[in-house]
Amino acid sequence: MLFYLIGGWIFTFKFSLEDAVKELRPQLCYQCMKCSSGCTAAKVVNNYRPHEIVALVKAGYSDELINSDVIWACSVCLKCVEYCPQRVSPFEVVMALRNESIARGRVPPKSFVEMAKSVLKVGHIQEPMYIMSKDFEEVSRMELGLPEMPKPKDFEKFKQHVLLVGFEKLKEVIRV
Amino acid sequence: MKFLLYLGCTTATKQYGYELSLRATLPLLGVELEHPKDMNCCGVPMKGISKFYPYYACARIMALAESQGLDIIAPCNGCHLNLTETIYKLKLNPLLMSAVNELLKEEGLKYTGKAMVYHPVEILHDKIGIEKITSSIKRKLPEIPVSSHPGCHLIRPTEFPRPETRDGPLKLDRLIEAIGLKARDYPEKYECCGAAILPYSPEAAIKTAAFRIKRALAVGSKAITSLCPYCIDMLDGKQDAAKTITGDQNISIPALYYTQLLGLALGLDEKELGMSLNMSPVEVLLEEVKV
Amino acid sequence: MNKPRLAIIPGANCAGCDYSLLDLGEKVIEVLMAVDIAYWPTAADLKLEDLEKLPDGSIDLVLFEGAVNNDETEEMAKLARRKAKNLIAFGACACFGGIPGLANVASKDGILRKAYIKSLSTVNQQGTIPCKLTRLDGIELTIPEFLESVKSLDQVVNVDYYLPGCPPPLKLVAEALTAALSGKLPPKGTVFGSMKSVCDDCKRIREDKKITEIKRYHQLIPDPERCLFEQGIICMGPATRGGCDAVCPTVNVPCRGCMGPTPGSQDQGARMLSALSSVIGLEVETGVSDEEVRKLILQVKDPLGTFYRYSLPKSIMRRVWGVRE
Amino acid sequence: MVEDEEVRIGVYICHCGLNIASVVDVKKAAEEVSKVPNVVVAKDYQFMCSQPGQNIIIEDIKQHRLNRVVVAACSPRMHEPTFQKAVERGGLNPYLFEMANIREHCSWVHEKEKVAATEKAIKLVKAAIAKARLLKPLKREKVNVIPRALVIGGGIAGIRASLDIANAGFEVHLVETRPSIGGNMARLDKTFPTLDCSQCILTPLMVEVSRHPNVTLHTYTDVVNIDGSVGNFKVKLLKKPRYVDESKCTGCGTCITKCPWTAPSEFELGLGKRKAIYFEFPQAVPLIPVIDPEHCMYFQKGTCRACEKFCPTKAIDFNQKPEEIELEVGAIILATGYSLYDVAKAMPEYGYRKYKDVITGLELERLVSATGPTKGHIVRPSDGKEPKKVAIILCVGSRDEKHLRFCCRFGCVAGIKHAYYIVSHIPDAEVYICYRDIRTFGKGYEEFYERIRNYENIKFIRGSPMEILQDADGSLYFDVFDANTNRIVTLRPDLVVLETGIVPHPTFKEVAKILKCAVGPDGFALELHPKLRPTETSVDGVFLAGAVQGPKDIPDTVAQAGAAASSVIALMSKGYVETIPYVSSINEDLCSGCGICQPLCAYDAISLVKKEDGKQVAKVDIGKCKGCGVCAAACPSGAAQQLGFNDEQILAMVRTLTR
Repeated sequence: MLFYLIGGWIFTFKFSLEDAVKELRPQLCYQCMKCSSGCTAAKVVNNYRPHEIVALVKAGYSDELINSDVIWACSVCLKCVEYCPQRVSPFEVVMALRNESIARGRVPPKSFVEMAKSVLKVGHIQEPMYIMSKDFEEVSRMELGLPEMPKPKDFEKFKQHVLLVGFEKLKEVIRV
Repeated sequence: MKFLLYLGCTTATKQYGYELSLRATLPLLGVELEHPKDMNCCGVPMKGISKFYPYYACARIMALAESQGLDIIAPCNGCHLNLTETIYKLKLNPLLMSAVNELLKEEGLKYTGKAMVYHPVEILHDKIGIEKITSSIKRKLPEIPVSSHPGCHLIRPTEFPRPETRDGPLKLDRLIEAIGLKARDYPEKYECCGAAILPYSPEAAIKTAAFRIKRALAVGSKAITSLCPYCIDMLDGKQDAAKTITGDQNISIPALYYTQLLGLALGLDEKELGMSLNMSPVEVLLEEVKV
Repeated sequence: MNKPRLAIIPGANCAGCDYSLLDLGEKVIEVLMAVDIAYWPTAADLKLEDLEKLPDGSIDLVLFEGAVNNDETEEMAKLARRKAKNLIAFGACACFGGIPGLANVASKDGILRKAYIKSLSTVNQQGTIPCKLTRLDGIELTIPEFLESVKSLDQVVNVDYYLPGCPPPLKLVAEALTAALSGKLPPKGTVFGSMKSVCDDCKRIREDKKITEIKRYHQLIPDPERCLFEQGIICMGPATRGGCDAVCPTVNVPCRGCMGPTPGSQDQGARMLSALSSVIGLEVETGVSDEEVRKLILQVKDPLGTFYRYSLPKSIMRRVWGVRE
Repeated sequence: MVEDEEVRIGVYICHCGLNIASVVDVKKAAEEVSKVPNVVVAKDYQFMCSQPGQNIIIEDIKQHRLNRVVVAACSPRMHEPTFQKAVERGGLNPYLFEMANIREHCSWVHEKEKVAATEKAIKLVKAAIAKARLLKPLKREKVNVIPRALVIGGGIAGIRASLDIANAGFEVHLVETRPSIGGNMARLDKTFPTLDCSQCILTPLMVEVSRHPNVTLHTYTDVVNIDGSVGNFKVKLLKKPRYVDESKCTGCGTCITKCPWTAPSEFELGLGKRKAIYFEFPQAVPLIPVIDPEHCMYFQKGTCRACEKFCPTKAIDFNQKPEEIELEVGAIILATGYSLYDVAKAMPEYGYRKYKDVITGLELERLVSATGPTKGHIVRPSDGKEPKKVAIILCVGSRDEKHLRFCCRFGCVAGIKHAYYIVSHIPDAEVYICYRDIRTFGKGYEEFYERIRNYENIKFIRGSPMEILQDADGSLYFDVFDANTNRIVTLRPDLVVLETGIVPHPTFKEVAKILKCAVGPDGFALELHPKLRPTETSVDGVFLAGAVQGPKDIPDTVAQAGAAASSVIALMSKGYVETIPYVSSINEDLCSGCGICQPLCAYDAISLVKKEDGKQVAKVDIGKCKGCGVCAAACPSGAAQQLGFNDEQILAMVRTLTR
């Protein structure tokens, strides 16, 4: 739940899974399998089936998904968004499930944690790296003559806001 | 034409070749790039963690551009989509707009919807134009078949205005032909490179990239080009890994940024274009191009 | 003393109606010669006591100008009714509430606070608001108190005739005065003006009413021959009583509705709104998304001031209390 | 006149058995309303609609000299006509009657609040009384019906409807935009589920309709304009030039064999070729060729004239001009049919038109047809080889929020039939049907499905592919998730058949615009009631037959054509129609001719006319007016009023209810 103060009014945004998913109307899905037929991730990740995820949400088995890692397999290619004949958009359903899983204090796969940590540390998903060139030379931005990577100026404020818009729960879990 | 260069995370932290070639080529075509002092991540990979973080992050980026009175070039497909989506959704939803601005106010920023966002493909094709490019190049590159990989987010979703559509010829293909190369279609060019599966399962992601490379090789392409740091990261940087995982030693194709090819046509040195940072066998292509 | 007695009594008005009388030009002298002025604060040096002294029903013709907005104007309206043989609601404000009637969008408190405390140019740290009775150095001062809502004259007292317009068109003023002075007044309740709408007077060519975009007056130079409404400018002509000779549309200015609703309609603004909603861009009604409809609606800037500029107190919409200040 | 009389109202409150009386205190209600001014008598009765109930009204009218009647009972939709007739029998104008609905609007919805329901019922009755006071007598008018019908569209629906009307003894004009009648059904090879030869059952009807003495055939003709209203439509047709004199041509076909120029055939959907002078198809009716000026060398370059030279009857006439035909008809049947959804443009992911070996179901019908471009051999359009592996994809564009929301109603069975075509022509072929749901609802369809399921080489895959791709060697491939086996299958078919969705034929849009008849959100014609009045349109005297109303298979199309024809016959046998009295009327003293109402009228009933003084006013054609009230709502000056529902009457009701 989030509070915003706008012109003296307090607005409350509740992000419960039910609300998020209702908007996406998974109940309209008639299981045409188009999403699973074209899904990038489904072809390489064995148990990732967008139509099945929508069906499970529709049938009320969201908890199963929230507690499993499979929802983090989506490749964000947006093909299901584009071609779903009922505008259900399995991608958005998966994102809502991911959000809910974070809200319930579950830890996402390690790489996501790393990225989130980095956002809270430098404002980006990772810090500038040393890159190995073809000649086995390690180069950095500076050595290539590139200007320094910009960071949020008022970092404390930025971090505070990031936590406010949804990283709060994650912070407790990953203990930054 | 002056734009604020919003690099995003991938380009700025490891895909230095893209940044170098952008900074080298665009000014030659009359585009001035301003380097921002203050920037943050656009939030694409964080969408799963919080629905609202990308709105805040993108609104912050747009507000920063607005405070400088500039439009943004976002060279990353993901950033470009997320920024466009945020602009679109904030304009539709005044409540969201005011909520986001309430946060920005504390940082002395405000987004009103004035600043716009462009992808390099739009800048090159729509703003600069094919004609200007053909007249500016120093030498035409030989007619080598090259496949373009526009990347998912450049064409999808059609819900928001996207730079490319799969209905007609791609702008990227026209740009390839503009510098003398031959655009070669391959069946999976509208597919995903698999970058976003990387955090979940690197193996699955690399397999996906390997599929694409194999298809491009099958139609006889001599190189793959794109304007997305994620796509090139997968198609260029992961070729060795793909060989190991799939056991197919034939996976080897030069993969590089279109701006790097453009730079060659504009007579720039390969070093300036950061081509030594490409992991794929670009030297094979370079040799053919130089002849 | 055989001359008919005439009184002109002001309510909440801007005195524009008075000027319209003077627009009679030299004829005004004839009129003045023909009548005995009983009260006309703008032009004659007569006091209120003079009027009060006259017996009830002794004034042949009373023109009441302006809306009724405070207890003083309410008192004046009642006085006018008592003294008058024939009472004419003179001008748009007296007839329908007029411009002062737009105050009805806010509450009395809201208006006072806005005017005396919250407006940007006001410095009023104590937050003083005018009130009926003030004691100052032992002296009691009274000022009129605002009514909760602004009313038209006929919402306070019975009215015999209506002469709308802002200001009333000269032609109709002359018609009314001539009728009154010659004793040939029409049946009570008559509205001076035409039975048809302004469009009947308007000479512009009307072809096909299909509006896809509403334009504000500064956004285009209208074609002087064609109907303004068809060009996308909201012209209140179709919903407004004629009789003014369509002077505004004739000089390329859209009608703003000062003559009030036509005889066949109950509510001028609602009529215009339904007419507009019928012709605007919704030709193919299916397939127009809510978003597109919203966009169309948002094109109308200041809907209240457009559709109810002169007739808010008389509209069938009742005011809502305690809305935004 | 009633207006001068004192208003004397009789109020009758119905118990409706216990439907009303168990909730509303009817005795109290009757007592309450009897106190209302002008109410002379107020009664309650068990069943007002019964004969004794109606007799109470009739007798009271005489006894109490009533001149207005109010009945509080069920919905006016149910019994208003009943009571209006009773009032008429009592000697009053039937429109001096008003009904208050205290069943649906009160007792049925307030079962548990009896006291409040009684109060509400009283209010509703009082409102009806308030309106009744202001009622004025209205009258209906009779309009004669011209005993001649126009049928637009010469497909199976149009042919069937024309024959039915003609057989009843009325004159019919059948208009078809193509050079031959026959429509889409003529393209089919076989019809499911019986696998009858489509041509064999259609051509006899085509010949019959062309020879019927009561039918006039207008082929290669467009409808340009339709004016007037039910009973009296004035129709303007435009006959396109064939450049062949119909009276001289014998249909020998010599011109066609001699013509040296070719073009893609429209009838064969571009799969085959035709000459520049051509028959639409070999069994065309009428069997008269047409010259296509776009591909004819004489029209393009001024030379050739081979057809003219060889024609034995000298029927070629290069100087033919478009010909206007004017008709007066009493009723119209729309049978414009359907065309396929433009999948090439709307769904590029399936690669139709981009890849040669992706075809539509209708194209397969032509490939299978013995008279088709391949003489009945199923071959791949790309290389002319026999396909050994065929994928049939159902629901292409249909049941899709982004394309067509509705089910095309024949795609499933057509797909099954197409699978049968393939295995019967190429016994060793493998067929994959990718389906979402198989809908075999028609008579005998499920049995047909069962029969096809028996084939070992026809495999059903439950799942839709997202896209079809072409490999480097030109072969097609796609992935499809099969829910039955729960795995992703990669198919490499030689031929892909898309069972596409359908849309109304483009001519319908123009005809609908001319007629101003209602069009549904899906673009098909909107019927008056989906269940009870499926053949009628919003325009009186215009009826629907076949796929113009919505997707249909052949049995349904023929059934509806028969229904539409019988509606037309009923109208013409009666000989006249009565107009509804609740029409709009314009008070000319108030109308200033602003013209807002005119473009709004959905039935084209309002026109602007100039009066003697040069001022324009609106005028209502009561023959066309349906009493929808849009003009009355839009009229900014209150000049337009709907008779029987004018502002005064409605506001009197509102005032009573809000008091």
